[in-house]
Formats: sequence, structure tokens, C-alpha cells
Amino acid sequence: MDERDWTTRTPDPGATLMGEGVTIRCAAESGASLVSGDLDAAIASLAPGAPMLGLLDEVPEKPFALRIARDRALLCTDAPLGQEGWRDGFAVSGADDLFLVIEITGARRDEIRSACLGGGVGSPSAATLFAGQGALVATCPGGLCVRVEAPQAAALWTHLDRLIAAL
Amino acid sequence: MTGWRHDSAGMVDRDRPLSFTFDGQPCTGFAGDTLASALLAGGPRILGRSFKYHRPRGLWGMGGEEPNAILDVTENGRTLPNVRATTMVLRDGMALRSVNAAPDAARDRLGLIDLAQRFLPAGFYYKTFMALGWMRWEPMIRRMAGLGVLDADHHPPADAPSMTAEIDLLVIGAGPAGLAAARAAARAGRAVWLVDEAAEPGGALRWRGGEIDGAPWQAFARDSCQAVTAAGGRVLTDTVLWGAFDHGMFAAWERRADRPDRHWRLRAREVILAAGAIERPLWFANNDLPGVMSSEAALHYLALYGAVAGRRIVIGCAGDAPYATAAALAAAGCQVTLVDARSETPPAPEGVTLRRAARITRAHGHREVGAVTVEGVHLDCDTVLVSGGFTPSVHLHCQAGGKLDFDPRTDALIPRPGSAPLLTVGAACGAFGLAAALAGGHVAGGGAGPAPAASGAVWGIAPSRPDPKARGRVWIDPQNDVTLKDVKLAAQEGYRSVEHLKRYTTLGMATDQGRSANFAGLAAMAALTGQTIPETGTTTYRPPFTPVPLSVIGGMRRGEGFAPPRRLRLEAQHRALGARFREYGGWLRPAHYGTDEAKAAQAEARTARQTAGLYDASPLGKIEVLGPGAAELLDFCGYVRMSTLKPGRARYGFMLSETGIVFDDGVVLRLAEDRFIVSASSGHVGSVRMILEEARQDRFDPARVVLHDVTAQWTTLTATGPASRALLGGAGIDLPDLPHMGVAETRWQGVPLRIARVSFTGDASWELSVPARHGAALQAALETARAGHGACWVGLEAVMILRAEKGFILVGKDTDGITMPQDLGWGGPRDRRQDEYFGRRSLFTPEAMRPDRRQLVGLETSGAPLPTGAHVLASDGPRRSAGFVTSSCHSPTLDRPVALAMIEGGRSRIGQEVTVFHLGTLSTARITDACALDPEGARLHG
Amino acid sequence: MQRFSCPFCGLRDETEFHFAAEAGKHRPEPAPEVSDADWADYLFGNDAPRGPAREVWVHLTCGEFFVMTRDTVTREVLGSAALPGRSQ
Amino acid sequence: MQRYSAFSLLRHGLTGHRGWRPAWAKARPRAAYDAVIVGGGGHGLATAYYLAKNHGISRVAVLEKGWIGGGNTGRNTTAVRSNYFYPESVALYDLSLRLYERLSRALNYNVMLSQRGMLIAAHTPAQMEICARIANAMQLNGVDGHLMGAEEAVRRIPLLNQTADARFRCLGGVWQGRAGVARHDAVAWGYARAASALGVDIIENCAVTGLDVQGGRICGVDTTLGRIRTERVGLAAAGATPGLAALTGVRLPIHTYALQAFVSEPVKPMLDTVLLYLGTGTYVSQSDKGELVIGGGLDRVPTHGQRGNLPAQETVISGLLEMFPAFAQLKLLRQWAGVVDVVPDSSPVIGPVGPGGLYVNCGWGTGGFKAIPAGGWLLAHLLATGAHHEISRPFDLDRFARGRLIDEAAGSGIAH
Repeated sequence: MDERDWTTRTPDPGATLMGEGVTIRCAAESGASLVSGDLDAAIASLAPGAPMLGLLDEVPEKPFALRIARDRALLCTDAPLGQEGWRDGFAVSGADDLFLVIEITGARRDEIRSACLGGGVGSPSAATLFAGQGALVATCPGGLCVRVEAPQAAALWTHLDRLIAAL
Repeated sequence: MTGWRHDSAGMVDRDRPLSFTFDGQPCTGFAGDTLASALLAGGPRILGRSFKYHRPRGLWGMGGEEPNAILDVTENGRTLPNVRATTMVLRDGMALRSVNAAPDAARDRLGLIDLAQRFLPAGFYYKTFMALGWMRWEPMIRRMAGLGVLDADHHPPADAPSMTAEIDLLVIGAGPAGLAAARAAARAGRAVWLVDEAAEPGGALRWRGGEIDGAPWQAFARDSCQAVTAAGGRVLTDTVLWGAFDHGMFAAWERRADRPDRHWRLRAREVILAAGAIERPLWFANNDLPGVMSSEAALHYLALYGAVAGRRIVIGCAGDAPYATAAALAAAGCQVTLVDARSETPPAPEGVTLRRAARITRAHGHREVGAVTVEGVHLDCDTVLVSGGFTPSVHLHCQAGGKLDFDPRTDALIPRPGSAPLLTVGAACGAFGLAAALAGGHVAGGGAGPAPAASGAVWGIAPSRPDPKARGRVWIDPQNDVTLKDVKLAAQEGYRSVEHLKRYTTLGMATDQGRSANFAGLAAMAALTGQTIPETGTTTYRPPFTPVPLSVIGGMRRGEGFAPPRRLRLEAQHRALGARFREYGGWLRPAHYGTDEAKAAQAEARTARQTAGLYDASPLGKIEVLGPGAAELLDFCGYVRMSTLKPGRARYGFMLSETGIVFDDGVVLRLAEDRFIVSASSGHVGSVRMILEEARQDRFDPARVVLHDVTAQWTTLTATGPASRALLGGAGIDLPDLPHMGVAETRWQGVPLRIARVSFTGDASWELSVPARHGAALQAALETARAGHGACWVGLEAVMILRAEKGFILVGKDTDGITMPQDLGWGGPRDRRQDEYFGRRSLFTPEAMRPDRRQLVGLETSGAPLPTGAHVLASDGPRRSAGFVTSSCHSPTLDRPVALAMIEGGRSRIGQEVTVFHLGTLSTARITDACALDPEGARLHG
Repeated sequence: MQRFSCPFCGLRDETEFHFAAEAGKHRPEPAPEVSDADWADYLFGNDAPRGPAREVWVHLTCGEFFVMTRDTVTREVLGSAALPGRSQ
Repeated sequence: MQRYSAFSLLRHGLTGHRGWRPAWAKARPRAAYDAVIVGGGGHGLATAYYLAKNHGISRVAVLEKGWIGGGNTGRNTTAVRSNYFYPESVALYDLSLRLYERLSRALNYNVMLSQRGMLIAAHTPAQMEICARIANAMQLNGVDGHLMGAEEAVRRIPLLNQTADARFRCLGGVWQGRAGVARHDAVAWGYARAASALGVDIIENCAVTGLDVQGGRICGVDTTLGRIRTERVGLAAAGATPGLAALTGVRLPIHTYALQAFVSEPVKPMLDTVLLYLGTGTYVSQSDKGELVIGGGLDRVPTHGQRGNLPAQETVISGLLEMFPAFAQLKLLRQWAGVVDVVPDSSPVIGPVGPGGLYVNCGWGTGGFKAIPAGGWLLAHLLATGAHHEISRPFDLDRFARGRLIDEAAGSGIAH
């Protein structure tokens, strides 16, 4: 081999990292869709009443939508929606497997947050850089809930593992 | 050994002696010592050698301003170079080595250089070493320069987290002014972060002591810190604020004993700077001798560590500050003579001989100080303490954009109020003395009621400046060996701007950042040129305030965490099949299966042509373009029109940059009238999406077309080769009747399955995409069917062979920053399209019209494949390059080498022989069409 | 670490943004009627002003293109505005 | 000009160095000059020197708004090299390197040219192929390019991170033995001293406020020290050039960015070459004083402020430590930024612009220091003759309208 061996791996759903005052868990998304365009119409049609959440907003029971941009959001549902394509004024694409969900809980979660997140509290968009990776970041009971695109999950997971040891 | 340990003073733990060595000699200290305090109390006086003249150097200061006591420290077999003895805690078993000295600080052989000092003035190297060429001399000079020695085997871990905090009030410095500010603000309910570089709050109170509000200062400090914590703030000790950056950000380095250091990015609504001041030396002949020390530092060592600098001590000063030092040393049993340049002074402390209106003009001694001349009188002594006033620590104020004013009262440059977005208080703005510091801090912190009370007036100070007429060698910068004569020479030769002075003499460029040298250099230049201090100006203050470990700035990015590539969902499955991975376009992908790369790639490519090959194409971009405006957007952004594509079909095309250069290539699938998928190449997905986004938002109606990058939603596995259809059938996949470039959305075992008949190999190929959670099942089904059809998994190296045989390009490998579509044989849209599209106009510049542009062709040779990167020589005129080989390999199917090349006017030269140049050797090749295999495309339909 | 304001997301770290171009350029069209010089000026000509500058930026995490006014010397951000026609 | 030599140093040493005269005269502006050069950095000073030396035109003023050599000349990582891909670039940078090789003697000022060699290090087979393309291009263009293997790279640079944990193991790369470093300040001072001795006026603390144009030709320069008549003006002011050109209504294809450089605390010699890592984009050498001199990518926010920012620092420094984990023992001593004038193809703009008699030498971006002698040589040629030297012709502003960009990064995949 001319190049390096790669020892880190993408976490499987259910994987956990434990550290002093921090527990980190990886989960799969139950169901998620990217919706764009007229978001009000999309929510009304696909998941009536689902709240639209921004950065570090607290997530309720599903369904809810994590705002990504002015006219784009990730609608998180209990199961895949499957209604893909252009509808009247909005578009839907299946994204059930686009992200892995990483939940960070425990007394020292704020230190993890401080080590991974720049500023931006109160932003209407949940999309931000988290430890240098693009992610959707919200608050879940007892901690942070971070959605990272699956191909980058290995990098974030490994970083969090090293971070727990270094904090 | 002149320094000694007082029986009771200080706070070291006398029950815990620690042993260490200095230059191999055993020494002892106590728990609680710094390296500097232990060496002062029980070590040798010569701790190192100066940079240029190799003069003996001893301890000068007590913190980051220390220019001399720089040591290599070995602990547990690992060495850390250039450790400042004043800021490192002593641990048992440490081995300290002086730097820049051989064999050791006491006996440095290069000390002889000092004898030639008269021939080595500032910048002497600009005037000589030219005759034989600098390279002749450089190795010798390099060996003599440098301080410590890097430990090649010591790789400190990349473990410093980078933390971000947004805070209400940041107070920098926990001396009396900072404590008072923090306490006042915290009491008003504000969340304050109080940051100090020392291990404990208190600043100069820690060695000067004092009563505040009628109680010992410790109570005040404790109370202030408690108030901060109670109000939701934080006290960070051992933390150096090392830089002020744009938009109000401060960077801080937090040192931690048993855990990795941390790097803080702090942003505060309000900032109070209470960074104190640093004592200046005095400028007399031989003021660099070991045993000449900062007066304040001597008090610091006595009060905190019981380390006493000497026994017969002369203190030179022109201000009130050293009177406390004199008193404390006299009380500790030293014989102390205070030499004050002022004629009106405070009374002599008890037991101290005071000489008014007197100055030290020369220090005497060979290797360390043994006497001084004071107004022509010879005074024997073993230690000289000096205090030439104080330089306020205005660095962060200036880094934040602040300006300075000259304050004649303190003879110092102090922050101009309002010129930077922070408030400076205490000694950092020239308020010397406890009561003044407390009052300033209290007001700055918004304190209600009276400030904390303390006795003591503001310190009197009379200006001390280097005297340009002084005789002898007077040091301005002791580490870099810049003397007053060097400043004079710089002025004489015209290097008068402070920046020229700094660069010509190296003044202030040592590892103490010029803390104690800069003001003196500036003052000397001002005196020499007849200018005022403000006219002379200062050099620019830039981070870092104190040298910061590179490991702290570098943070945790290292190894796999450095620019981590994207990972496949099926990585484990590929590994189980023996895949070896390599990075391609930001993704980690199987390069080949098995250990022998060259053999494996050839075998995989051969099998894929003979029967079938399977590969993981998941990184291929999948940007969905949705909405009634989708076709219009793609037509504008693409070189090949997509609005004419029928749903259920795919088309190959390019995306250009506005400069007409081929930016990406790939297939666009049309799933419905208002739904397309752009298969950007794996490394370009993000940038292609941004080109589409910009056009969507800036040119079109964003309500009529939207973009979803769902690349990672899907796992895509491709089957290629004559047996691929049968293989897929064997895996239980019902293949619809699809023509080449047909697309179908179907289901497999109840799971959505998208099938696209697009080919990157020239053989019939089936791209199968399923939601990623079902990828493993699809992979397992294919793997089960694989052996029965004689198929194999192929890595990217084999795919590269397959596409090279067909003349299919890889953008960025076969193209470069001047390649336009017509160079690739795709002139059609350029010639025919009448509508506007991205990059269009650039395809018609004079340069774009030239017939001799480099064009994509094939090269045929016998024997070994041509080296990729070899050049093709122009056929006439002087020897020059007419192009180069961009891809090359042995084709196992054709059993001969194939190569792609970009050659000037290549397509009109097909059939011609050319000369190929590679690292001095020449060979010949014949220009062919880029496609070497199945030019009719019969295999596509197989 | 500078901080820029996305007209939709608000204040974010500079690492989330990418500079696109100086603002105020209009793409000359149609191509056959555009001179080489005008096209080159559109592609490459800049003012590179000292002081206030209007620039097109993109907020990478949300994909919004917008116009930011900044002082190129002090680096103070003077304002951010959505592209015309973009609304909440 | 007072001669500098070991002998003169000895002689002056005996008299306390009281005999050394100013290196260059502190001039006040005269009413008129044959040519005025705006910008007292390396390029401007070299232009003045070569105008006097090569063309016999010494009624020349160099106007510097601050102190000479205080811009990018004094704010770079001092590398000199000609390891380029396109023949046009090689011709330009190798002219410069050849002039550097004679510079100390020509100027009688030691610029400390240290031709210790430079490696552009590759980490993947694909990058090695690009390196082969560059090495071949260099050889065909008559420059000492060598395709170096991993073994030789490690032999020359033993501290390279070649462990199993290295993100970017070095497979080798392009080596140029004649590349190296020089002392940046000395280049500015040496040219200033030699030009001054030939009669050039070097005027510091003199900012240009206007360019006078009459009948489509330059006829003078307005400055903070008054008006100067001249019919030929050369602009060599890096990031300030767009603003100066704009005084005559000329728009240049330039963005200005901050480029940072870093210096570590000094240690004894442990790195003997200049190294650029393709994987990290960080480049590094060790100065004669023992400090690591470190550089990397731009701060990608257009600016005229000479300040660095943290994100780029973190990128460059983490890149350095990835290359050399042992360097994590060292501390950052200094850090600074220059305002660099970046052209879309990262090649300079040399030639006439706008009114007759106005010429620019700008757009050097991150690589201006190595080009100082050539930049001066070519701008002097333009000012003296009114026509391009054959080496500067391809770098004329007209290449943008012609569509003939000289884009090294795109041509070779390697950003310089």
C-alpha cells in the first residue's frame, strides 16, 4: 500500500460513545424528506401542524421540520413519506437515509457544543457547521441532536470520540 | 551559586523536595517552584548563551518577558525545546539543558565569538559572505544560530480542543484592576469571564501583598472570584489571551496540568483590558551580565518561592516601585543599596542604604556581575536589580486597532481611550499603584459606590532612557544581542524607520517578543534622530502576545481527522471482499480488490470485459432539479440542452465555467417533465450545486425550480459487461426493457429501485440505485449471483482502465484549466446553440478559435505503457512541448498499451508519429482516435 | 474569525461563507453581440475598492446568495441584503 | 557607493563603524523626472535600478507611501524558484532566478540566496503523474526539474510524517535544486542602495494622490509632497495598484486578499529544503536564524487590511503539524499578513494600461518575492522602450480579452 490505512468507520445506528459526563449515540432516521419551495404549503400537505425549527430549537415528537434555508427544510417523520417529485408549488425528495442522527447528552454536553459549534443561536436555520462538518443542529431532551450526512458521519464520530477524551 | 533559599518566605512545599539537573549537574527545588525559581535559589547563574555573541545569560524576569532563561526540558525521555523557565512548573526528574551553548552554558566554546564583536555589528552579514557565495558560509551560520534542539521522536498529540464562547464581559488580567472590575460587574449581575495567565488570581498582589478594604488582599481576590462564579461567570487561570482578531474575537490558550490544553475563541459584548505592565531594564555598560535582574522579578521570587537573588545587592532605579523590593530583601537579610536617579525620593526602607541622584553607569564582572560603578564610585555586589520604569501591556489594545498616546508622567505609551473596542485599566493604562488600579477597575466594571480601598499613592517615576552617549556596550535586546551601538549604526546608515530598525538590527524579534527591548530601542532611535517618541512611532502589534504552541493552534485536525474523505455505506462489505481503499475526488473508494494492485486492476478490467464487473458508484452526484423551471435552468447551466430530453431518458453533457472551461461532465436523467437528476462527478457535486443555485436565485424564478442534493440518500451499484444482464437476473432483479440511456423507476423486493442504463465503460451497464439502508441487501444479492456468472468486483483502478480504453475522459485528469468542449470533440452545441448558456461567450474568444488548441486524442505504442505526464514534442522548430499524456495503461482486452493525450491540433494529426519525452528519454508513438476499443459502440447494447 | 450575516440565517462564522464576486455586474448578452473586451471586463474586471465594497456572497450551509456591504480595510460588515425578489 | 566586503567590515570595525554612510540617500522630490515608479517594494526598487543600470535612465524617482520594503516584500516566506508548468511562466521566473543567482554581487549587498532546493510533495499516484507532467515541462523548458521518489524525499527531509497514521504520506514529487530562499529585506535594501548610487531618488513617506493625464498621455503625478512632472509612470504597488490604476479609469482583473505567514521560535537546523505539500497546501522552510517560516493558502475574504485571521491560521498550522508531527513541540512566535493582488489566472499583469506612458507590474498574488528581479527588469524595459520584452509579452493585460490565460493552478493542478 502506498497510502495510509483507514481505521475509522461509519458508526452503525445504535453505536454509543461514553465519556465523563457525556454520552453520544448514533441513530438512523425513521423517515425524512427534503422539501423545498412553498414550505407552508408543503407542511400543510405532508405533515399538518409540524413545527419549523431553527438552530438549537428543541425538537418535539415527530413530525417536525428542520429549516435548512429560506425555502428548504428537512421534514422528519415517523416513517418514510415516499411522495417524491414536484407538487403544486413545492418539491419533495426522499431523504430517509441522507443523514445519520447523533445525539449528545450528559452534564458536559455544553462543552461539546462549545467545542463544535460557532455562534448563531436564534438562527431560523438549523443548518450550520458542526466540528467543521455541515450539519443540522437542534436540541433534544437532555442534549444536542445533530444530523450529519452519512458519508461524513465517520469523521464526526471519530472527532467526538477524541473530543470526549480531550475535554 | 549566588541565589539562596530563604528559610520561611514563599509558598513552596518544603516537605516535597524535587531533584532535577541543569546541564547535567544535579540541583534541587521544591514542589511549587517554577524552573526559574528553583534555578535562582539553587542552580547556577549562567543559564544560557546569547544568540549572536554567545555571551553568558542569566535569569532576568518572571514571566513571558524573560529573554534569557530559555531551556530544553527533558521529561520521561521526551524533550521540549525553548521552554521559558519562568512559566514552567518544576517536576521531579526533569533534565534541563541550556540552549545555544556547547558543551554547556558555563563552558560554551563559541563564547570566543564575543572577542570579535567589534567586527560583527548589526547587519554585518549584509556586507560580507558574498565572495564565495552565501551557500559556502550558510551551513556554519545555521549551526551557530537557533536556540533549542527539536526532539525528532517527540510527536505531541493533536488533542487541543478549540472552544467557542460568547460572553457578556471579558476581563483580561486578574490583578487588582481586573479583580475590581470583575467584582463590580459580577455584583451588578453580569456574567464575567476573568482570564489570567498566572496559576492564581492576584497579579502583582501575589508578591507585593497589600490590604484591601482593611483585609488581606487574598480575601478580596477570593470574594471577587466567588462573585464572578455566582453570577454565572467563569475564572480561567493559566490562560493567555494571545490575540485580538477581527469582529471582536479574542484567542486564548488555556494551559491545563493533567488534560490537553485548550484553545478558546472568545467573543464578548464588552472587554476590559487589565494586563498590567512590564518592568524596564536600565541601560548601562555590561547590563547584560548574569546577576542583573528585574527588581520586580526579584521581589516576585522572594515572596512566592523564598528564592533570593543574591546577598549583596545594588538596586538601580528612578521610581518608587523598587522600594518594596529593597525593603523585602533587607528584611530577608540581604545587604541592599538603593541607587535612585532622583534627588527627591521616598525615605530609605529600613536597613537599606539609599543613594539619591545617582545612576549605575557600568556593571563589572567577567561571567557574572561582581560590582557596579555608581557616579564614578566602585561598589562591590553580587546582584544588581534594576527598574527603569514600566511598559504598559497594551498589545491587545493595539491588536484590536487601538492607538497609543505618549504619557510623559509615566514616560510610556498608553492606550488612547476610545480608539479600540475595549477599555484599558490599571497599570496597562499607566495607573501604577494599588489604589489607582482598584479605582480604575471598579469604575470600568460599572461598580456602584466607592471603590475598594487601599493605601499607597500612585508610584512616582522619573523617565529613564538609554543615553546615546553612554560608553561601553549597552544591551537593548539581550537575547538577540542588540546593543545601543547597533541602534546608532542603524540610524547612521539610514535604517531609521522603526520597522527598518527592527529588521536591520533584529531588535525585538527574539522569543520575548521585544517585551523589555522595544521601548528602549525606540527611545534610543528617538534620541539619535532628535525626534519625539510619537514621531518615531512603534512597530505594529500583532498576535501572538506570547508565543503559543503550534499544537494549540493546529487543534485536533490530524491523521484521519485532517480533511476527512467521505465514506461509502458499504465500506465494510467492500473490505470483507478484500478491497484496498484510496481517495478519489474526496471519497474513499475501493481502488482494487486483493493486495497486488497492478495485477488486480488488470484482472478486474479483463473480467469486466469478458463477463461482468460490479462496482460501487454511490459517490456519483445526485442533484435533483425539480419544478416547472427545471429544464430552463439546466439548459442555461449546461453546455448540452436538456429540455429536449424525454422523461425516462438520460443524456451526457458538460457543465462549463463562465470562462468556457470544462468544469464537469456527467449524465442528466429526466424522471418526469419537472424532475431531473444531475449526476455530477463525485468530486464536483458541491460546486455544481452552487453553480445551479446561483443561476436559480440570480437569474430564474426560484419559486419555479428547486435543488435537492440527495447523493448520500442512495447506494448505487453498477453492473457492467456482456454478462451483466444475466447476473442481475440471477440476483432477482427484474430488468425492464431499457435502451441504452434509458432510465426506469421500479421496485426490488418492495424497495424503490432506480435503474439507469448509462455506461462509463463502453459496455452495457446497469446503474442500480436503492435507498442507502437497502444497499447492503442489494450488494448481498449481487455478490451471491456474482460467482455463478464469472463476474468480479472491480475497483476504481480497473474502472480507469475500462474508461481509458474507450477514450472517456476524467475532468481534471484528461482536461485542464484551458480545455474547452470543442477540444474534446464536442463542438456541436457551440456551433449550433442559439440560446444563452453558461460559458457561451468565452467559447468564441480569439484564443478559443485557434486551430492549434490542444485536443484529446489517443496514443498508440508497443511495449510498455507511456508514462502519464510524459510530453509530446512539437514536430518542427526548436524542441518544445506540444502536449502531454493524461491517462495511460495497459489494456488487458487489447493486450497493448492505450493512452489518452492532449496534443496541439491533435485531431487533424491522427495517424502521425510523434516523439514522446519523459525525464530525458525519448520514444515514439502514433496519434490515434481517443477511443481504442469498440469505436462503433456495439458492446453498449450487449 | 470574522462573522457575516446571512440575510436569512443571521450571524454566522466566516467559515460558512464564500465570496462569489463584486456586486453590480450585469452579464452582457446575447453572446454574439458582446465584444471580447466587454466580456473580459464582465468576467475579470474588478474595482477591489479600499473601504466600503458591495459583494456577492454565498452562505454555504443554506445556499443563499446575497449582497454584503463590507469595509475592506476595517473589515466591518455594514449590511447584508437578500437578492432582489427573495423574501421570507 | 561605499564598497561592502569582509575587508571593509574589518577596517570599519577598527574605527567603531563610524564611517558607514547611509545605504540609500533620503531624497526629496524634484520637479520632474524621466520616469516615476510608484511603490518602493522590491519590484519598484528593482525597476529603478534596472532603468538606471540597463537603460541609462537615472532621472528616476521611486515613490513609497511608507518605508521601503514594507509591503509584501517584507511580508512573505522568501522562497525563490522557477518550478512552473507553462513555458511563459518558466521563462519569467527563471529569468528571475538567474538574476537572483548573481544579485548579491551585482548589488554588492548580500541577499543571502540559499539554493537549498524545493520539493513539491505528492501523496497519490494521480498527484505523482501531475508532478511528472511538471518535471517534464520544466526539463523541456531548460529548467532543472527532477521527479523525486519517496526514498530520496525522506532522505532529504527525514522528519516528514511517513507513519501509518499520516494523512498524506509523501510519495515523492517535483524537485528543483536551484530553488531556495533569500533574505527579503536585503533584496529591497540592496536594490535601493544600488539604485540610489546610480542617481535614483528614493522618496519615502510620499503617497500618490493623482495621476495627471493630458491628451491621453501621462504627464505627471500628484503626491502628498507635491506635483511631479513625468511622462512615464510605472505602478508596482501590489494591492494598492487597482486603486492607483482607477485614478485613470482603468479596471484591473484583481482581487485583493490577505496572505498570512508565520514564524516559529528558532531551533537548531532540522529542515534543509523548502517544502510545499499538495495535501495540506502548507509550505515551510527553516530560516538561517533557525525559525520555521510557514505559509499556506489565502484568507478568502477580499481585503486591504494587513491582518491575518484565525481560520486560515488553523488550516496552515494544522497542515504543518500533519506534515511534521514533531513540530508540535514548537511555538508560534510571529504572524503577519500581506495584501496580495490576485489575478484570476494567478499570473502577473505586466504591460501598458490606460493612458500612454502608464505601465503596471502587478497581480503577483502570493508569489511576488521570487519575481522581484524579473519584474523590475521587465518593467524597466517597458518604461525605457515603450515596448514589451519578449518575456513580458504573454503577461500583458490583453490576455484576458484574447482568452489566453496563463493559469498554473489549472494547468498543473498545483496552486503556486
